[in-house]
Amino acid sequence: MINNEKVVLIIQKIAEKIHENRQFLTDLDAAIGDGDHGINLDRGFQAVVEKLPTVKDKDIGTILKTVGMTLVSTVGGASGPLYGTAFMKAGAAMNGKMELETSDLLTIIDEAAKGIKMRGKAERGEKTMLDAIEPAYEVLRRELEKGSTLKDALDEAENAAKEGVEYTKTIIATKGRASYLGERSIGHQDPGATSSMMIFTVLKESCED
Amino acid sequence: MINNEKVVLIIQKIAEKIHENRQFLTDLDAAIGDGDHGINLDRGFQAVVEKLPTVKDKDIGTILKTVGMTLVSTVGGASGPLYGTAFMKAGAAMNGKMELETSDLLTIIDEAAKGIKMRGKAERGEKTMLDAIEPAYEVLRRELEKGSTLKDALDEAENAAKEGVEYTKTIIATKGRASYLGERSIGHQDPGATSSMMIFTVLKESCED
Amino acid sequence: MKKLINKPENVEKEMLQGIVKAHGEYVKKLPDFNVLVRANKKENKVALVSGGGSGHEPAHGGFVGEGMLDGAVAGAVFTSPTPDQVFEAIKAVDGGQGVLLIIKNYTGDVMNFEMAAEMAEMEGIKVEKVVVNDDVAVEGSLYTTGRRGVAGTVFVHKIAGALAEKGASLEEVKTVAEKVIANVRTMGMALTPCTVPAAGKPGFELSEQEMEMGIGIHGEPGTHRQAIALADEIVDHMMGKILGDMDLKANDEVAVMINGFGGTPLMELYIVNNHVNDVLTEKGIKIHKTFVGNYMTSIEMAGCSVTVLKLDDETKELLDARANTIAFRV
Amino acid sequence: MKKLINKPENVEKEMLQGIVKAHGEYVKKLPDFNVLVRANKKENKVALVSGGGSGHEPAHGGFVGEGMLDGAVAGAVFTSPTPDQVFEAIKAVDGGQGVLLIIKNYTGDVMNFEMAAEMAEMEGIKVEKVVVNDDVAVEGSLYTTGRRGVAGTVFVHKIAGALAEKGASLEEVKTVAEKVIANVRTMGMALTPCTVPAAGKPGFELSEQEMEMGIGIHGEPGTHRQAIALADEIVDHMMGKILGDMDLKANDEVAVMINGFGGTPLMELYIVNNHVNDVLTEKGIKIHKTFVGNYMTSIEMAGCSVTVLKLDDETKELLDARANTIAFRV
Ligand SMILES: Nc1ncnc2c1ncn2[C@@H]1O[C@H](COP(=O)(O)OP(=O)(O)O)[C@@H](O)[C@H]1O
Ligand SMILES: Nc1ncnc2c1ncn2[C@@H]1O[C@H](COP(=O)(O)OP(=O)(O)O)[C@@H](O)[C@H]1O
Ligand SMILES: [Mg+2]
Ligand SMILES: [Mg+2]
Ligand SMILES: [Mg+2]
Ligand SMILES: [Mg+2]
Repeated sequence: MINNEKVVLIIQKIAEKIHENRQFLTDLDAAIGDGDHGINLDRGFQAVVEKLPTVKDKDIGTILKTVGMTLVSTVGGASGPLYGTAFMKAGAAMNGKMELETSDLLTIIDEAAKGIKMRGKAERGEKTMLDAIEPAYEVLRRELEKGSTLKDALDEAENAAKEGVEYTKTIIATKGRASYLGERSIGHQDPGATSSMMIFTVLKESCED
Repeated sequence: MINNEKVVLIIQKIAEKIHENRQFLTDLDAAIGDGDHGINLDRGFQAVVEKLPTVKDKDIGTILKTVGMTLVSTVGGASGPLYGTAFMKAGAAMNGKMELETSDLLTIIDEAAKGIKMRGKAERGEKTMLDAIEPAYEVLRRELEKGSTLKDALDEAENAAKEGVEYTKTIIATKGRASYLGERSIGHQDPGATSSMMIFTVLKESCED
Repeated sequence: MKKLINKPENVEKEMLQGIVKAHGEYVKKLPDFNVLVRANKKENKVALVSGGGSGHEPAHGGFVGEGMLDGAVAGAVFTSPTPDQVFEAIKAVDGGQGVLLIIKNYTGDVMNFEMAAEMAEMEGIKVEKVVVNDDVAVEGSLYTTGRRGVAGTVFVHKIAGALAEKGASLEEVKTVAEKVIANVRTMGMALTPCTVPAAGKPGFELSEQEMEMGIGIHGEPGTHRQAIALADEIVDHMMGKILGDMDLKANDEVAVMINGFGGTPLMELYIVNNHVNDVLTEKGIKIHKTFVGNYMTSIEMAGCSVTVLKLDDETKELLDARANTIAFRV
Repeated sequence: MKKLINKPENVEKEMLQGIVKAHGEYVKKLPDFNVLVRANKKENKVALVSGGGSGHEPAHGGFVGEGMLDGAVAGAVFTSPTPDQVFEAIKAVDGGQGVLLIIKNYTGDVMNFEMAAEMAEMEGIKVEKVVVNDDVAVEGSLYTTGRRGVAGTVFVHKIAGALAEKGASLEEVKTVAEKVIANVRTMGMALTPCTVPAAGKPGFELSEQEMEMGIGIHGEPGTHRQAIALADEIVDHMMGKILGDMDLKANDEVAVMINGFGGTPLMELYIVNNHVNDVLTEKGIKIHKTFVGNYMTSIEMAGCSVTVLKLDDETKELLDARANTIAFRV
C-alpha cells in the first residue's frame, strides 16, 4: 500500500500543490491576515523537498519527523510551528514503520490534529486549519469504519475539508491574525484551512492510482 | 496719467493675474525646477495685497518699495529676492513721486532689470526672467522714442516679452534651478520669464483704458 | 513593486549584512543565523532577546546595545522567526543570569518563541518571557488571541533593558517589563499600504481618498476604513481610543512615542505630535519625554502610531537611563 | 495628495511647534519666526546657522544642538527662507564671535542668505558663509550655478559644528567647513516622487517601471530616467559617479552616509549600504564611520543618496567629537 517511497512522493506532491497555490493562499491571507501564508508554506515545503533525498530510504516516522522539523525551522509565522508540530507528532507515532495500514493513516491525521491543537490552543470553529482537518478526519474515520475503499473514503474526506473551508467563511476568527478583524473576518475563507484542504486533495489524488 | 492710486490698482491686478496662473506657473516650474514658482509668487503677492492699504495714499516710491520688501520677506526661493529687489530698486528711483511720466515708466523697468541682474548675476540668454524683461524694456523704449502711444508701446512690449518667453524654450538654462538639467531644459519655457511676461500683460491691460 | 533590493529572497540577509557593515561597533551577526547580538557581550547580566518578522526596522536589531537588547532575531519579512533562530540567539546572549524573551503578541511569534524557550530550558538556560499587547485598536478578550504587540514594545526594550543593565535579576527584569506592558497603549493608522518583497504587491489597497484606522504593523486591516481626515481629527480619534483604555488623571506623567511606519515624512509625525501634545496637556497630563520617528515600521507604509506610556518613579528613571544602540540613544 | 496634515499653509508652523513640544530640551522657536535655536544658547563661540526650504526633515532643525548648529531657518516647503528670517536667526545665535552661514547651493538660498548677511553686517555682526555643492549628478562649471548642495551638508554641520564647539575662530571654522565641502560628494536616485503640500500633486511622475537617477532633494529632475534596476546595479552606477569625481586611493579613510529621502524603508537603505561598503572595501578604502537613515529628506520621496566624505586627521577627529542634537548623536 503506502510505503516510505510513496510517502515521499505524497510529500513532494504537497510541495507542488502549495507551490502552485502560493499566490492564491497569499491573497487569502492578505484579505484577513498579513498576506504571507502561501509564501511561508512554499518556502518551507521547498526546503522539505531539498531535504527529502537524505531520508527517502528511512522509515516513515523519520521521514515525517524530518518534514516537521524542516517546516518548524524554515516556515516561521503561525503555520510553521503548527504544521511542523503536526508532522513531528505524526512521525513520532510512525517510528520504524516502512509501510502504512489504513489505520496508520487515521493515526497520522489524528496525531497531526492533536499536535496543532496542543501548539495553537485552538478548537474547531475558531476559523483555523482545524476547521478543515477535524471534519476531514472524522469523515475519513467514519468511511473507513463503514468499509469504504480508501479512494472513496479520501474522496469524502476531501469533500468534508472543502465544506470546512466553506464553513470558515461564515464564522468570526477568534484565533490567529484574522481574529483582530472581529466581524470583518466574516465572508473570507481561512488561508490555513485552505492549505490543509489542499493536503487532503493531494492525499486523495495520490491514492487514486 | 499713472498716479499712485493707479499704481496700487496695477499691483492688485498683477496679484490677481499671478493668482489665476498659480497652477500654470507651478506646473512650468515642476517641469524644469522644483514646482513652486506659482505658489511662491502667489504667497508673496497675496501678502502685498494685504499690505497695500497701509501705503495706498503714499508716494509711488514708497508703494513700490513696500511691494519689494513684502516680496522679499514672504516669497523666498529665487524669485523672492529677485522680484523683491526689482521693486525695491524701482521704488528707490521714484521717491516722492505721486504721478508717473512715461519716462518714469521706462526708469522703473530699467531699474527693476538692473536690480535683478545685480542680485542674480545673470545675463540675458540664460533662461531667466531677464529674457522676458530686457527685450520688453528695449521695445518699450524704442516705441516711446519713436512717438508711439503708451498703449501701442505697451502692446509691442508685451509681444516682445511673449517672444522672450518663446525664446527661453530654445535655450539651455545656465542660471537657476533649471540649469541642473543641462540639455534637458530645452523645449520648456522658463517659469520666471513667464511670470515677468504676465506683469507686462497687466501693464498693457491697465493702460488701455 | 518598486524597491531598492536585489532578490526578494535575500532581503533579510543583505539587510543584516548592511547593518553590521554600518554599525560594527554596536552589533555583530551570528554566522548562519539571522540574529544580531551586541558587538561586546556583557556577561553576568540578565540578557534580553526580542525579534519578530523583518520589515519593522530599526526594530529589532537597531535596539541591540547598552541599556536595551542583547539579541534580536530577524524572521522573514512579516513572518515570525523560527524556533531554532531564537534558540541560537538565547544561547549566544545568555550570560549566566537567564534570558528574558520580549515577544509581540502574534500567534506565530508566541509559538515560535515558546518552542525556542522549551529548547533552551532543555539545555539548562533559564528563560522567561513577556508578551507585549499594546494595540488598543483590537478588542482583546479571554477567548481571542488578544491585542497585538506594536510600537509600545520599544518602551519595554528600553525600560527592561535599563534594569537588566543595572544588574537586576531575571525575575525583577520580567516584573518591570510586565509593568510597562500593563501601562502602555498604542493606536495606529495608515494612508498607504506596504509590499512584502516576496509577495511583490501591496498587502491591501486604499483608494486616494481612504485611510485605514487601527492598522496593524503588518498591514493587517484595522478597525475601519474612512475618508482621509485632518491630522488633528485623526489624532483626536486615536487619543480617544488610547486614553479611553488608560487610567490617566491630571498630573500623571507619561512618555509619548509618535512612530512612523516607514513611508511617513518626519514633517507629518511632528504635526501629529503637535496635537497629541495639546490633547494631553489640556488634560493636565505631564509629558516627561517624547520620541518622534521611525521605531517600529511596516516597510514603506505611510501612516503612524501614537503610543502613550504611563510612568511611575521607577519606569521614569529607567526610561531616562543611558541607552546606546544604533537607533535609540539616551 | 495623502498627508497627515491640517491646512497646507500651516505645515511649517505646526511642524516646528511639534518639534519644540517633543524636544524642548534641545531647541526653542523664535517667536514669530520659523527659526529654531538651541534651548540653551552657548555664548562666546562661533555660531552656525543653516537652513533652507522645509521638507528635508530632520534637516535642519534636527541638527541644532551641542556640537552642530546653533540655529536653523525653515522656509516654506522646498522654498528658501526669506532674508528677514535668516537675519533673525543670526541675531539670535550670535555670541560675539561671529556667525557662519552654511548654505546649500541653490540660487534662492544663496541670494536670501546673502541678503541676510548684508543686513547682519549692517548691524555689526561678523558673518561668513560657505556654500555646499556636493551633488555629482549635476555638471558644475564656471558659467552655471554649479552643483546642488544635498546630504553632504550634514557632514559640514557636524564637522564645522564640532570645531566651533571647541572654541575656534570664525575663520578657522569657515576653513574646516570649506575643507569638508571640497572633500564630500553625493549622488541620489528616486523611485517615487514627492508632493509639496501647497501644490497638492507630485512634482513629477514616474511609471511603475521607472526611476530617476541623479534626482535633487527637491525632486528636481536628475541626469536621466531609466528602468528600475537591482540595488547593486544602482549602487555601482552611483559609486562610479561619486568615485570618478574624487581622488581616493587605497588606505584613504572616508565617512559614508546612506541617506533616505523620507519614504524609503530602512531595510532598503541597509541593502544599499551592504553593496556600497563592498565597493569601497574592494578598492582598499577604509570606512571610518557609516551613517544610515533619513538625514536630508524630500518629504515622502522613496529613494536614497550616497555620500562619501574623504577624511583627514582633523576632520576625522571632529566627526567623532560629541554631538547631541535631536537627530544626530555621536
Ligand atoms: N492558534 C491557531 N491554531 C490553529 N491554526 C491557527 C492558529 N493561529 C493561526 N492559525 C492558522 O494559521 C494560518 C495563518 O498562517 P500564516 O499566514 O502562515 O501565519 P501568520 O499568521 O503568522 O502570518 C491561519 O489561516 C490559520 O489557519
Ligand atoms: N540668477 C537668476 N537671475 C534671474 N532670474 C533667475 C535666476 N535664478 C532663477 N531665476 C528665475 O527664477 C525662476 C524660479 O523661481 P522660483 O521657482 O520661485 O524659485 P526657486 O528656483 O528657488 O524655486 C526661474 O524660472 C528664473 O526665471
Ligand atoms: Mg500570514
Ligand atoms: Mg521653483
Ligand atoms: Mg506572517
Ligand atoms: Mg523653490
